[in-house]
Amino acid sequence: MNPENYLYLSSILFVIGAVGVLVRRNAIVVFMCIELMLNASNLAFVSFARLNGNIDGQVVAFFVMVVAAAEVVIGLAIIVTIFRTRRSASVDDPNLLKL
Amino acid sequence: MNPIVPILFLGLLAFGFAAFSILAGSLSGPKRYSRVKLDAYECGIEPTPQPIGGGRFPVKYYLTAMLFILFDIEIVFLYPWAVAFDQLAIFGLIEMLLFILTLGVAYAYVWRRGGLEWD
Amino acid sequence: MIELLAATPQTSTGEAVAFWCLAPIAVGAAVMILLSRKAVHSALWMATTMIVLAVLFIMQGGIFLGVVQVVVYTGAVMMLFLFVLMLVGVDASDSFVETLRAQRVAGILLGAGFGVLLMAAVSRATFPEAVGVGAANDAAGGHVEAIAEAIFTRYVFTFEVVSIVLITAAVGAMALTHKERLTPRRPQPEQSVDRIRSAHPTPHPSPGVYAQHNAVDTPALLPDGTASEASVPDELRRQGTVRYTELEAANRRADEDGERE
Amino acid sequence: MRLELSVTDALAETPWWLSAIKAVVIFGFLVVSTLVMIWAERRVVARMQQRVGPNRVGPFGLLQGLADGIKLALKEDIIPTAADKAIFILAPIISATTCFLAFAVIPFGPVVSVFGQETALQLTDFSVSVLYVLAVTSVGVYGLVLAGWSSGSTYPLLGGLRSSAQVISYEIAMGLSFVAVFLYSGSMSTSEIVSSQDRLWFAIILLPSFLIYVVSMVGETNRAPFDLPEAEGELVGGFHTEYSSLKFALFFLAEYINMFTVAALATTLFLGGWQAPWPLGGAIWAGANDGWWPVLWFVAKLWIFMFMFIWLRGTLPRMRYDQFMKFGWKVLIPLSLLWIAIVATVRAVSNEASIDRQDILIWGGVALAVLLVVSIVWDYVSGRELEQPDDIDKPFDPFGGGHPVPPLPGQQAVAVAVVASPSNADSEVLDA
Repeated sequence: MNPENYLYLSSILFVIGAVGVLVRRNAIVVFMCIELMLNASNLAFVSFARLNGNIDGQVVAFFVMVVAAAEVVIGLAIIVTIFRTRRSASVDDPNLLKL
Repeated sequence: MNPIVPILFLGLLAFGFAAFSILAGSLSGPKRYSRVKLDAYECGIEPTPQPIGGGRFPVKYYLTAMLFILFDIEIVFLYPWAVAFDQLAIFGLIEMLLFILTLGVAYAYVWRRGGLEWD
Repeated sequence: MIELLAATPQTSTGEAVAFWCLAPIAVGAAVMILLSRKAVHSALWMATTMIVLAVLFIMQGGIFLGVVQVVVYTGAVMMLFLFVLMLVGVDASDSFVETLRAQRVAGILLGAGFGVLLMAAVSRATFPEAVGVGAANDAAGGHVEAIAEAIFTRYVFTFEVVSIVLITAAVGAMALTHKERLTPRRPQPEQSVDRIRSAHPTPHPSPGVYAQHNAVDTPALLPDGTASEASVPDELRRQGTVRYTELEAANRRADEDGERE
Repeated sequence: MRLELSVTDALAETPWWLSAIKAVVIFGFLVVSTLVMIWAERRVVARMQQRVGPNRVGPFGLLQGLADGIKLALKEDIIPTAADKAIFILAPIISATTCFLAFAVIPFGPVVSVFGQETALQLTDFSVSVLYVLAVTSVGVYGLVLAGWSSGSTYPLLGGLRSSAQVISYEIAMGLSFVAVFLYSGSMSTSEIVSSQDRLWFAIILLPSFLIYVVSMVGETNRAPFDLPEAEGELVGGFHTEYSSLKFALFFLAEYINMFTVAALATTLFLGGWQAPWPLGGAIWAGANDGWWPVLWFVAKLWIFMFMFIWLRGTLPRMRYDQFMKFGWKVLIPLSLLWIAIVATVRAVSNEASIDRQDILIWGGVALAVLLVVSIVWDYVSGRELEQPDDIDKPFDPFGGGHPVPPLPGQQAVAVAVVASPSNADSEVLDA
């Protein structure tokens, strides 16, 4: 089996995440699709680390994971604030947050 | 790859046991339907139909989960540092103390603002 | 060209079998994230994709990264998603009115085109012989030591910046969601003294006395048939979800019309 | 005759069928231990309350666990209408599967020859096995949250959220208490941690880490003083209110096996895993750490922790939710971070300037003594008197605040004239 298949798998997952962001309306599900895209890029990093034989790929994937976790914290805080003020977590209402 | 395979054996065994017992549970045992029995259990009185969470949003769970992520990341950084401590020596020590201190600032801020209080 | 073909790197058959089992599961779970109606279902499909990806990392030699993916991502980030979903978005189902005309079809087409472009690029690129991470590991004396040595010597600056990113995440989350307490928090002994001193130390009359139901939101009826206010928790009264009898509801509407004139 | 193969090589050479047998043996060991634990807990708690406990089913009531299992199997399996059927069934499966997985990396004994094949008494081991256990427990929390949510009504939802918030809070303290162990053992694989403890157990040199771990162990499994979310008085049954028949039995099983997992982790990381206790291993009996004996030491230590769980449940009252969450966040975490910093600095200094441990301990002791003396002098100098209850000097008023109250210690009971007319009884008596 050619190790490049991992790269094809990661690009398919990335595309599914991108389509999810475009199609879904619930803000939390859109946010999950962004996480899926980040995971797909992590898979690509690890595959490159294996192809080139040095460990930096895995370390970068490690940092991507950490920063994505911090990003989820803030993203969900914003969604929670929108829900508390507007009672709906749909994607069309964030413009109501503007004062 | 092969240290992972034995875990698969135990996992399949446990999953099989759990799935079998759920199947057995639903087959064995009486089947007497009654509408009241299928209502939610609220200490014996009739359940009050309420929106889940009653509209009020207890934000304390979100803050706890958020802090859990923060400290989980700190743990995941501490483990490789602790394992390779002897190679990293003093430079690694100062680095990690700085990391713990900076995260201590975040922890102190949340503590001071009352994010840790449960009422 | 021949040199390229001859040198296509091959991996062990065990890994090939595992890959061809796991890849369809990952893609299937990812598609199910998009298709599932309830948000908590798509969160669970997301957790399955992450665990399958963790196994793929482990197969590629990244044991530490695979386990960290399960601990940090599936264990903590997805837990935060589930907490917020359970308290917020469970019933916020999708509204089917599309603000943009034919947004769904356009989104899918755009995604498919981008995918074809991406995979063409991957197939055109030539990759070195898959050496695997073993050499780098042994140089530093073990897998975890190699990652530690990389993080704490070559990526020192990134490591310190990560702690600052985490501070901003904590401060941001606190600023957005934390509500200061308006009234001072009264400790337990003080509350019990106030309750004894209040005119009503005993609990409220239980709902449903003489009423048809004994649910919490059904007020007890006084001997003259009117509902007794004290028997319903004031939170329900504030929400207005108290189930009055028809007679009682009619009287209340009559009183309100009376007040309005 | 210590076999010369190291654990990792022995494990690498183990044929697949031997691993399968090991997995079945571990599964059987856990299920049987759960049945014995159910019986032991009810008997010991009964003995603590001066009663007998189950002794009808089988000799000394030993089959009580089995009887409970069969009873639960024969009960009707109810799925409430408001429940989300798919996840309602999935939650117990997640809980019951993940609790077994953590035992894959726990070492029961050294390298031993089984059926003529040399293998370690351990299912598997890799370089990040303790982090793997942490990963499995954090996936196990899904079972709690999903059970709470999928039951439909708000009581189980809040019960599930509360117990999972508690589990994740104590998981941090548990994770931080491992760091000092990795610092000393230099690796995360359980077999190396056990072999690095052959001279000195980590519970002795890293006592604060051990104490923090023991406390977070109880908090992590929702047991004893920290079991408010499942308390009868609170949210009825917490997240498993709506479960019946064997699904409830699976949650029951998962809770007990989680207790075994955290206890096994404590023995492996802090009490020297399968190694014989100090006098036995080295001096008196050379063969104590070879062959099959170590399994006996391991199970003995495991059951010491199990008795501790039972003892806590038998004696301590239940803490309020905000009290033990405050304890988890504001006491355990800063303490363990501080302890990690101290251990790291001491080790780095002793590695660098080659001062051996004696001097550091002496200097540490002197510093503590000075601190103690200063605090005593400070108390004496500032002359803080005992707080006096403020209303001790007021005259005794039997109807304090409109409710008859006995006199406080140190107050005299004033003889009160019996008042005839009830109407102005309060005002008259107050003036007297």
